Amino acid sequence: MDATVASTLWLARDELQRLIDLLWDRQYRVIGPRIDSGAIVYDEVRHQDELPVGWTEQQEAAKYRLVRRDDGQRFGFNVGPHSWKRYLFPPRAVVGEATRGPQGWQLSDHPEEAPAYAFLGVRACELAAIAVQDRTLIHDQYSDPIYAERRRRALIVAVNCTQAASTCFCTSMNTGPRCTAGFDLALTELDDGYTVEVGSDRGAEIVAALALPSADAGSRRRADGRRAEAVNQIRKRLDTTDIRNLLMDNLEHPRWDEVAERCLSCTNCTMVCPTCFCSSVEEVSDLQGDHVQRVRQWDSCFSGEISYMNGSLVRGDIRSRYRQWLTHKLATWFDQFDTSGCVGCGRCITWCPVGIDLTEEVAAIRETPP
Amino acid sequence: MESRPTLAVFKFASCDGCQLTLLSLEDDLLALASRLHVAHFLEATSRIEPGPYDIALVEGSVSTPRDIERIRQIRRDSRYLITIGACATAGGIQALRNWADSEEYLRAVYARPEYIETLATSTAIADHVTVDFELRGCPIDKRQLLDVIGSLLAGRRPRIPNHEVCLDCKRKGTVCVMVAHGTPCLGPVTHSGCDALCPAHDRGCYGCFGPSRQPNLVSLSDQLRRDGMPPREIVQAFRGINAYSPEFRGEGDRLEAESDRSDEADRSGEADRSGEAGRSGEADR
Amino acid sequence: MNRDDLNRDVTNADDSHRDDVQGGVTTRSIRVENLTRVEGEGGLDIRLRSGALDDVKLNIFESPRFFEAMLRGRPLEETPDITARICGICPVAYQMSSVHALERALGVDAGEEIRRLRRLLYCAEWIESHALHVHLLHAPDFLGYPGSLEMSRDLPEEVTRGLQIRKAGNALLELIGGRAVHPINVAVGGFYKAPGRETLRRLVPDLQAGLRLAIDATRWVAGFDFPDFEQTYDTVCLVHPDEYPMCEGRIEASDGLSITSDEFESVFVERQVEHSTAMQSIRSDTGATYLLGPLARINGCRDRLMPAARRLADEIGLQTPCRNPYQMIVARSLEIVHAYEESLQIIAGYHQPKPSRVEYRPHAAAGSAVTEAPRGMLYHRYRIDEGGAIGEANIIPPTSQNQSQIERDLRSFLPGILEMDDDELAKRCEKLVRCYDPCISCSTHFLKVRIDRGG
Amino acid sequence: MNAPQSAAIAANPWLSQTARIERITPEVDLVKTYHLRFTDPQVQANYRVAAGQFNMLYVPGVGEIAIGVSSDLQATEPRERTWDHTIRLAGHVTGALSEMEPGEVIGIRGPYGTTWPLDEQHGKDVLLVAGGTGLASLRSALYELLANRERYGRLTLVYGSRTPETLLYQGEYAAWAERGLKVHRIVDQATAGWKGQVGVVPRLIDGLRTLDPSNTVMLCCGPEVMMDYAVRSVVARGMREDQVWVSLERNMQCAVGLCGHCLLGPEFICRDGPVYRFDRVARYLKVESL
Ligand SMILES: Cc1cc2nc3c(=O)[nH]c(=O)nc-3n(C[C@H](O)[C@H](O)[C@H](O)COP(=O)(O)OP(=O)(O)OC[C@H]3O[C@@H](n4cnc5c(N)ncnc54)[C@H](O)[C@@H]3O)c2cc1C
Ligand code: SF4
Ligand code: SF4
Ligand code: SF4
Repeated sequence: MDATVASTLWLARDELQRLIDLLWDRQYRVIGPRIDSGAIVYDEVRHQDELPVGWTEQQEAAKYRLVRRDDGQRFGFNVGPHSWKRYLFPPRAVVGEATRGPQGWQLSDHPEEAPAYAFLGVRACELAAIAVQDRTLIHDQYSDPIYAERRRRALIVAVNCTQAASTCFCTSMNTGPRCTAGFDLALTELDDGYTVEVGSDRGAEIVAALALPSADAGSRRRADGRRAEAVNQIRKRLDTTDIRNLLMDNLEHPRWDEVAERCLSCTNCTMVCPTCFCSSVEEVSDLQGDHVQRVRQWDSCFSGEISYMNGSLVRGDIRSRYRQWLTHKLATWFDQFDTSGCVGCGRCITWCPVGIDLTEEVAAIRETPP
Repeated sequence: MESRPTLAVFKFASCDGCQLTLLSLEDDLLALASRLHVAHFLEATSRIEPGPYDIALVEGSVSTPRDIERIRQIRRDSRYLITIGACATAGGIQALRNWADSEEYLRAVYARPEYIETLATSTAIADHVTVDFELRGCPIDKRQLLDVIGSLLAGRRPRIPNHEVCLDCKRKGTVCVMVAHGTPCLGPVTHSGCDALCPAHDRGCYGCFGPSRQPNLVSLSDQLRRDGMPPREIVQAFRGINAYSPEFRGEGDRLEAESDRSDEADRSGEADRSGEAGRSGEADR
Repeated sequence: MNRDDLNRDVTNADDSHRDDVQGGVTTRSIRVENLTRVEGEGGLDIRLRSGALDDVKLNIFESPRFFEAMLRGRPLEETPDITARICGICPVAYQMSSVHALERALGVDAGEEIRRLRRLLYCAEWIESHALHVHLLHAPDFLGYPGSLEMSRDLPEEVTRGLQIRKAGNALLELIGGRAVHPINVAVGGFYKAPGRETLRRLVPDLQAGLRLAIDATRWVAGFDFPDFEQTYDTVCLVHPDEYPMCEGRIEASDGLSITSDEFESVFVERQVEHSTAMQSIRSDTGATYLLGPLARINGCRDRLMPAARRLADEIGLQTPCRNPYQMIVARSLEIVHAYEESLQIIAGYHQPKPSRVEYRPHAAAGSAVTEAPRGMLYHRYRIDEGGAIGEANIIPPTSQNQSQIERDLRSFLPGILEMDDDELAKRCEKLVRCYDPCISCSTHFLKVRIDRGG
Repeated sequence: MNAPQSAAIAANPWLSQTARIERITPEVDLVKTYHLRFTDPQVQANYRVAAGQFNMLYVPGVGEIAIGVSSDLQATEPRERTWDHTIRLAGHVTGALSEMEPGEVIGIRGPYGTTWPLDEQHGKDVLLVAGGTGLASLRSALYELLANRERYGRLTLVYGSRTPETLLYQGEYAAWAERGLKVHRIVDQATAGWKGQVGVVPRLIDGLRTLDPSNTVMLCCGPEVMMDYAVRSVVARGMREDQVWVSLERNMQCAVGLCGHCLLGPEFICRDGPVYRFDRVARYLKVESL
């Protein structure tokens, strides 16, 4: 059939491999969910069997466990410790080079041949996260060139959630669980196959190449049912009413002291968060010092060094760092980028080694105005 | 006289691993040797020159009365004194003796303890003389060592990141062993430098780079306890390679005192309820 | 004389002599500081009375580190991490002896794949440790340089080759162990995470290049000028029917002794001597010293070297049993070649062990093991208590076993060179000691040569 | 196609130009002015900067730092001009710079940030308040005011420093005064020969006799505490916070709003600042460790 944006097609269960093959054939590096070291991470996928077939995860604050499902779903889980940020905004990238010559220093950028990624299995909250990063890293005047180019080339095959983890709160953030925009294709997994929604011309072109039939009404209904299950399972809430002012009016709330007693300032929450974007540049030179690379690495408002100035730290204690993180994420992000910095994926809750839950922190501040 | 800065390497109680790192610079070793004049490095050369030295790298901990004299002399002889490794910066694994009866220790190891002259303690170099820079690790990291030497050669104070192991771990994309496997890990309170090796090998960090800049040890202990680790084992986790660093020492001692108190309470509780049946000994473990 | 004087001596020999006349016998003391280019620091004490050799002692002024005591009460899983810290040059050896002894105690069989991966890791350490000694520490003795950094000015290619040989070994150590010094990947039962097959294969080109360099370097080393100095040795090493000795086998001596590690302590006794904090070993049955290390292994197991190493041994005309300690550098070089070859062989047939470590249930038990550290047989024995903590540990490193042998060599060496001046004499003694690649770090602190010359 | 497009995607914001150190003027102890010229004549000719903006100066292998431009931008044609940076030795990068000689090449990118709002102040009295090296960031503004002297009312500089010896640009004060700027100085610690005031900057402000609160604007640069007290002083004299501009400082890695280092509440100081009308940032400056 002639697929156009917004049409819904059908991909039989084992045809997924054809999609994967086609993407590789078109020189995409296909990245998708795989099991590694006891978690579902994002890595190269060449074969549909490498996906976490029949696995799911149990998540709660400071706890993540893989568990078996009783069916053969490939996408029967939510989000793991990785996010696509790892690929679009790599944790380590060379942003410039300097070489000492007879005329003194020669400076050059280090243009990368941006890889063309095809992301397989992007969730609704992750689509939202990518949209947030578009705003934080691409601007009219200055953009992150690495992000921008990788992003431009990336193809996105989203997957609708059919279940929710106890840490998910996308419904509070209006980011999910349904994939509504920002994808080239969006799948909903059923036992015998996938309904495929087309989100872009690029997506349409791919389904055309695969010659997918359109999805029948029954499959569509079943897909609706599956997606509704995800909505029903979401328990966690973050009350976002006037959240910007709530936080900014409570910068001296005693709750910051309490959370500082527990927070390790270990940076885990910011590393797993799909929207956090702080980075630092490190000079890496050979011993002679004649050749230098400027390496940009992920950094975090929880690292002390980030606020180093004039011999001391502006945010010298854990309290001020946690406050910086939460107020930036949930409040000042609105001032800067006209959006929340949080998409409700819940990663920071699961992967905080001491189980600090931002929704509880906000609720505590809301409950007890000073 | 040569104009290249002079380098001297000294060893105290240690395993040699950190100075070996210098010899393991491989590609950079000869380059380094051309920029520095190696004036004293027993492991590498028989040519031994008297001080003063521009840069002294000191490995090992102070554990005999003679060590104290030696380190003072080295301090007098050296412009920059850089300590390398957990032994030199925190007393090393051998600082475990600081909690033990060293007489008994001697008997455990040596058949004839009377021959051995030893301090009851193993302590960091900085406990005895002023140290210009401490490079952490058991062993130290090659790149960091190069960085330190490079900075000194350029006349700058070395600057080594002092965040937690977690930051490196997540940059690498390693799955958190604590959250995903329930494996106790000191990464959240340990100084960076190893590029988060242990979690990348599916095991918890045992703190060989010592405490990070502002470790929240109490919170980590609480979490480990919540995860089911008995307090006595947490104490031992802190009393490892960097046992005698002030931070790990403090938290280990605090927890130990706490569990001593609760054992005490348990015992008196037990006495009170001596008539009670069926109480399992499990809680004491 | 103050042995603490760190910075005074520019040469290895002390400039001052001391003449004492006591009861008609003249004792002349000459102090030589700093025996160098050995791992760790210690000293050598030579006393001459009325022109004749009176006593030779290898002095090891170690700051004791009490590893056996520290291990008591620690969970047994920590043992390989703790014992590694005994020595930064050969941590894998300590880890290997630890895990083998503990697994024997617990009745754990790690299985074939893990066994091979351990051998691979051990090969990497042999390369690293041997190449360090051959190229950076020992070769300068034969070519007249105070050290390899100085040697590199005249012989840059040879030194670079040595560094390259070592580098591939270090790369292998890092790949399997996580890092070259104090690897973090060795566990009781196996490895925390076993490297993938492809990851290991990526090293093959470097290892092949390393092998070629190691073969060249062995030819070069074999061409050194070796002093004529033949000794009789009772050599001891592990012997395995099919493989070059490493982790398994019986302990066999050249005089026919053959025992298991459980019998070790009844045959090899450790005694502490007054001048040293390290222990010395002799055989209780013969009362004699014995020799460990590369020469012992080559003498005993030359036919189990890998083919290229075996051919190379023939090509360079190595006579075995070899009784010249100066030729230990040749044995060491051949073992580098062997280790490279065996590494390539293991990688070629490698399958990632799954799981990477076998489960075990800690219980009260005891066990011992001997493995072949680069410097020779390394003995560990443990008693585990019910809770899985270490109740008792006994560790006997190769250098302390070789120590008495070194002294014996010196005793037969010295009479021939007493005519030499102190400087030269000290240098000669130091060179002989260096042949053994003594790893004083395993136990020690500060090495210096002191000569007491009578009349 | 989902990806947003932007005209600037291709440009690498990290890429610096090279500039040669033409001259180095030692100012006071630990402070020197580096007169830079781009090595590429085209870049040199096209470069434009306004008073209050800063550049990122890059010493390869050491690091990159934010430094305000302190040139007299009125003086000469851009082609001949040098871009001047007055720098206090503080640590790594500034230390490396202090070891450099004229002729050496460093990296420079910019200009970045907001400017002192001089055009909007025509007809007003302008009070410049500086502490320590902060005067460097006001120097360009000062010369611009003097060049257009007739457009402004009273021009006053209140400048405080640790000691008389560390007062910057001492050789220029006479000329400034001649051109119609009243210069008041104060030092924390007097040394021999100092006849002027001793104390802190706000004290000088309190002592200003001719402050017309309704028609004055204050431009202020110096340590945050000093600025805080300076504002309190003028507010006490009847000025409003929206008559005050301050220049703020934070660690900066990218200078273009991408790295997250310089955040102060909602502000990216590199992009939204460094020069702020005080009322915009007042509430954030009051919060400790924000
Ligand atoms: C907008 C702006 C304008 C400035 N103008 C001037 C000026 O005209 N003259 C002047 O002497 N100084 C100025 N500074 C301060 C100057 O940037 C710092 O003194 C300098 O970064 C110190 O670098 P360092 O490497 O020598 O110090 P280190 O102490 O070694 O600092 C290490 C790194 O931390 C960061 N850092 C440390 N202190 C500061 C700081 N105060 N501000 C920003 N980043 C810092 C830098 O990245 C620096 O490389 C300005 C700062 C800003 C933000
Ligand atoms: S703040 Fe937490 S829940 Fe929100 S997007 Fe980031 S990781 Fe997800
Ligand atoms: S909130 Fe949790 S994850 Fe984030 S820095 Fe604190 S302890 Fe680490
Ligand atoms: S993870 Fe921890 S124990 Fe492991 S190497 Fe790094 S600092 Fe050492």
